[in-house]
Amino acid sequence: MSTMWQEFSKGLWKEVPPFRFVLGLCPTLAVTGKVSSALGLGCGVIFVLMVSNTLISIFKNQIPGKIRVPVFIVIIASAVTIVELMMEAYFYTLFEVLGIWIPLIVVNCLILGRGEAFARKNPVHLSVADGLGMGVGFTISLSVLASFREIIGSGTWFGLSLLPASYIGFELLQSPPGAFICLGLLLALINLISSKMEDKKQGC
Amino acid sequence: MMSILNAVLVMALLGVVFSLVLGLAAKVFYVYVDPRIESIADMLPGANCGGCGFASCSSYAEAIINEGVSPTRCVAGGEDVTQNVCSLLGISAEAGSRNVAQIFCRGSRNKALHLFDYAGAEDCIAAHVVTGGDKACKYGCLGLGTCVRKCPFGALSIGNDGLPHVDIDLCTGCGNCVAVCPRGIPRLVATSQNVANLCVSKDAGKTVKQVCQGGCIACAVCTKQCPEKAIRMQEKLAEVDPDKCTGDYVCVEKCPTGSMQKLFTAEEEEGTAVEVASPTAEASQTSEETEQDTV
Amino acid sequence: MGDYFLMMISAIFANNILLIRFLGLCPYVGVSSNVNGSVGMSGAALFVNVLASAFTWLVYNYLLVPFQLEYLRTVAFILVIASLVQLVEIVLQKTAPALYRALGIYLPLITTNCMIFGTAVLNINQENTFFEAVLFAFATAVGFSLALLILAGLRERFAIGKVPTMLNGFPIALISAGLMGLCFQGFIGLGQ
Amino acid sequence: MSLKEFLRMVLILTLVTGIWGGLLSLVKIATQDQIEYQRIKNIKAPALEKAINVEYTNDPVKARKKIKVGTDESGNPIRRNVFIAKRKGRVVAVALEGYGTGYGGRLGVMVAIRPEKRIVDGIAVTIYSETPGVGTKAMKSESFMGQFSGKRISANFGGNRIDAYSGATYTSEGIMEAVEKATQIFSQQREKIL
Repeated sequence: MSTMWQEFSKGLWKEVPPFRFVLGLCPTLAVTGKVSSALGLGCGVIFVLMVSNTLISIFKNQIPGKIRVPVFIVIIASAVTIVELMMEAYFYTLFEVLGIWIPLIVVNCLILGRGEAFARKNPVHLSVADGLGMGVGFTISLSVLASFREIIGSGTWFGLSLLPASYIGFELLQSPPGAFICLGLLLALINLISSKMEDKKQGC
Repeated sequence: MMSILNAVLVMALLGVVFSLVLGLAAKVFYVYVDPRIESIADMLPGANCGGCGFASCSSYAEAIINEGVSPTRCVAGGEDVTQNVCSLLGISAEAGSRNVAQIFCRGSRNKALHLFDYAGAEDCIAAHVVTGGDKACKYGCLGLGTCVRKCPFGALSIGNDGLPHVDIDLCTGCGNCVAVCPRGIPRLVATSQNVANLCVSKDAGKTVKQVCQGGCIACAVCTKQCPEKAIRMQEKLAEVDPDKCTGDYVCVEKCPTGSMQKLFTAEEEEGTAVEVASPTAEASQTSEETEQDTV
Repeated sequence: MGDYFLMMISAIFANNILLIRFLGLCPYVGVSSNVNGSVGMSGAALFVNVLASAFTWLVYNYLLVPFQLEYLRTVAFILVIASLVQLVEIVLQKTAPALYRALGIYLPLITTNCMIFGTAVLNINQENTFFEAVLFAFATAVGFSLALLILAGLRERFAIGKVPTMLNGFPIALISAGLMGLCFQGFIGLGQ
Repeated sequence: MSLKEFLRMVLILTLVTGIWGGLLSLVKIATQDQIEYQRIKNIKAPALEKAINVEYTNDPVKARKKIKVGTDESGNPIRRNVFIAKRKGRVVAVALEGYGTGYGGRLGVMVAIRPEKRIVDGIAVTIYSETPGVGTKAMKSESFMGQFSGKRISANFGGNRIDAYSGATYTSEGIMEAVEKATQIFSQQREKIL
């Protein structure tokens, strides 16, 4: 149980994607204009990551090495299609907002990366924990970035106005180039915090 | 029902077609790859860290087989991997001599003539391109440590004399420093080699004498004194043929500037032993600090 | 003719696949640390992008649409792309060893390059004809190479300059990409 | 690679793709009604709300019917959605789309009809490619669009007096054409719709 917890929790800070591992950047930048869409895509990624990690881990010994990548990718693509159909049926507005980014979950390097690096070599229960941890970490990261962009960019959070109406949104952060700059600054902040934390450790 | 069948059939069709095409292509376009390459690639850690000097583990594996590169270069894998690869190749890990980097410049702070205090970017490539460095010698080491930063193994360090020094126990001979240096100061030398002319200046002897006390002035004394005739002059530099050299060190004794040096001996005459930094060095250091403060 | 030209300009600049559409970022950050690597990546991406767009267009319009299986698009496309990349790798190794050595290590990276898949999906969403699809794929890949090469040039400079430690590495690369994106956005008036 | 290994590879990839194809089609079948509902609702609901003026209590998108309105060149039936608004279980209005040709191309108009009175309840434009500021002005004009409400449905619907919106004659005619076509479909298929 404790190892499962370890595998789960490493996705939350120690190896949190996309900040620590710069993996799965494209959606990180594209859907973080609003917190609601970031959260929606994050849930999709959690589901796909769990399904793919579980199945890859179960069938790891049956799949011949030569067609490993095609088989993995078909499994991932199918899970993505399920998400796509479900979202279209039950969360249509979210589906419209996310658009092309739902099928693009399939090429999120994070998912194939976890399959190749973790699920292929570990038992099922650990792979599930790893998938869940990485997925949750990814979702949280996305939401944090989206919160910055939405609050500063348009003064709202989850569509609720947070700042007084006189606040004119800093629109750069809502535009594509602003996404790069915001992520860059956020990564710098994380670097700063990590190095400060290490300084403290040495001081003790 | 029909739609389920359609879906199954179409997807299965795609599966069959692609696996057939891939399978056939693998046969038709079969290229003989030494099976040892694949087994070595499997043994290597697969981290693609670049520590060996190759882009990926598989390209290193290829180089071991095809180009006869030493199998001892993988740092990430450590001893175990080296042992495994060596046993696969049927050679012992210790056998023969290996290549390590050596610094072919003796223009230390107190030997080389400095023209000005350099306070630009801390990078040899930048200094080489922009000002040509602070030394009067335009061939010598710039001493800004680009090779040190490039070394994946921490085998290089800048000594008090302002020159890089190689820790041959840590050096794997990966050649990263050789590739990065804009002046070709580090070179790979076999550990079996006895002596080397540690200067790369192609200037005439008179010029060299003016700009550096440690350089090769092309006096050709060594070529005449060498009993084996293992040294000859090439482009104003004495060059040692390691195959002919027997190691009686006549050249080292006779060299007027000390540019001809014994290699791989404990007493590194000048090297790290210089404790007191020369005034110029201090001046350049302080000027750097003030520059950083104002920026 | 003019329409095709505008489409290319728009795909290369105003709707640059990397900086405005955010597709293909992983290799963008990964291989852009030196110019040589990005030249190799650009070549491989250009080659595979055009091929993959052509193939996925054919599969979609002649296999999925007649059987009303449009919803299997994602699975079919990714299968096509993964197999195609592997096929290109095998064929190149035999027929053009020099090219293989130059592009080889970048090919596996391309399987999960969202640019390739994204271009294929965009072709379907925009209801492009076959010719338009190939042209669009070409222009997209050119835009990708352009952004990649410029950033690689910038990053080679950063390696020399004095960057604050907390910004070193990815943060500075991302911020400069953002500034580049602002410049590319200036071309928006051209594409319309 | 031996033949056995090769066959195994082909078999596994085929099995994987085939099984997933089947599974996905099951998911598709399970969700397709809901997806169709969502799609129609998303596209048509705003126009429906505008077109139906009488009060209703149900969800007209849910209570839709598909009716055959003709055949295309290759003989396949063309079907169209008819949305049915009810109050207390009684049908108060039906809405269906008619198409006409405006200045810029095809025009789609959602026409709501009150079946018991045989009059038009209201109309709303669904698709258009008219000139912004000219043709679109007609669509937004209350006085032009409002004229249709209350007009009787008869074989000769075109005989009703409708004033074209000045400056946007083609758009006005296109909208009139679309409304007329929709009422024709209603008249012909009245039994099937109700």
